[in-house]
Amino acid sequence: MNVVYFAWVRERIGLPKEKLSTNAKTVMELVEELRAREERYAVAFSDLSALRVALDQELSDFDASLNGVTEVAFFPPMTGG
Amino acid sequence: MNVVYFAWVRERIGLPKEKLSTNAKTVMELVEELRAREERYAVAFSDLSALRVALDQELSDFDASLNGVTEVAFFPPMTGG
Amino acid sequence: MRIQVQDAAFDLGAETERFAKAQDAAGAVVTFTGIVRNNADGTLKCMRIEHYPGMTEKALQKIADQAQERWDLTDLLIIHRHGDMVPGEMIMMVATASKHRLHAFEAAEYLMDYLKSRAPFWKKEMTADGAEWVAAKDSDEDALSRW
Amino acid sequence: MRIQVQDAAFDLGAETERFAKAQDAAGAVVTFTGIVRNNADGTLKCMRIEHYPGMTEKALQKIADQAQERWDLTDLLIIHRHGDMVPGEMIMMVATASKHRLHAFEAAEYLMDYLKSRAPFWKKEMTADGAEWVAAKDSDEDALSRW
Repeated sequence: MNVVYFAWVRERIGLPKEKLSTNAKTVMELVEELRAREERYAVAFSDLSALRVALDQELSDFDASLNGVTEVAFFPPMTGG
Repeated sequence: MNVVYFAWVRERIGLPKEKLSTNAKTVMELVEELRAREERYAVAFSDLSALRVALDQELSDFDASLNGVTEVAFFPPMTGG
Repeated sequence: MRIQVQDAAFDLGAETERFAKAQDAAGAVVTFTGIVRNNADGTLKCMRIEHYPGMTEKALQKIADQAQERWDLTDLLIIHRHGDMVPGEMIMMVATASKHRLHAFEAAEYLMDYLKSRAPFWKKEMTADGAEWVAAKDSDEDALSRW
Repeated sequence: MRIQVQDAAFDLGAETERFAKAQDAAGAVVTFTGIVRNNADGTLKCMRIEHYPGMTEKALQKIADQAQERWDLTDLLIIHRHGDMVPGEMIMMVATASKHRLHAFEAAEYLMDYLKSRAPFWKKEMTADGAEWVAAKDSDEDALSRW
């Protein structure tokens, strides 16, 4: 599974994307796995209300299933326009 | 007093402006005077709901006073933009 | 603030670019452009716009002043033509600039609503069948009630 | 309909002119332009816009499709830049065309409201004192509730 990070999430984790092998069934389970890996992940994912998630480039929710998903993206609320 | 006409009011009366001597104290009195003059005026002023009036280039009402007014304009509802 | 009433065509692109480039405090620029639209039968030859010289400028100035009082604008522009225009030609434009996009949008809508029903312009459509004055729409008068 | 996501600057005047000239059925064209605004202290050196290639185009297409379903539009245009921009540079523009001015205005506001909070762009401000990510505003999220 490809996991991609943008804006300050990318900066805190220190990389723009990575390939992961995971058994996580939902986004939340993936977040718990990441938090447990290293301090920088724990910091980046400390406040989920400040984060958004997209599954295969569609905005989604933290309780969504990862079934069939190939790309998960984490980023802060968007500030376009 | 200068009286000016625009759009179909101008076309029905047949002239864009005229100088009048009048004792009319209100716009309505002036309208009555004009209606009494000739058929083309009576026709142009037959339905006041289809007309607007400006006094010295400010939108006004048919019951407004003509005291101190030098230019009266009659025209249909505006269609700018 | 600039208000222009003119017979000549205006350059929408150049006016928009110049207006936006002059804004250093605003983050938001909104423009509205009115274009001569053909009628349903496609028979419109020409749109003639008559106006009331003198009153037109005063009425537009008043509408612009009211918009500036009501919204936090850093600049505004109104250009309105009179005379004869063929389908596709631009009749008029307004532009507003503000720090806040909602202010720029609302002020532009306000300018348009008032300009439609309170500035002394009258449109006449010339077709193959003759000429006819465009009737004012009740919906345009009603639009003023929202402000 | 045209949607462009690009690093390069765009020519607001030329884009606006081209868009308006292409309209023969619409009487109303509305544009919105977002410009890099300096901060209160005037210390902004550069605004950097990051985006999510692939998702950005899909998100803008979806927002545009929703606007076209909801309003009677004859055309619409979205251009959004990413990369580095200095104060005064244009970040993005939208343009809408309709027979009805209210449709053109509302659709442009809708595009802007959704683009602000639903298209994957992130702004970072670089000043003499360092760099800071622009926080999303609650008011931008709240703006969506009116549609």
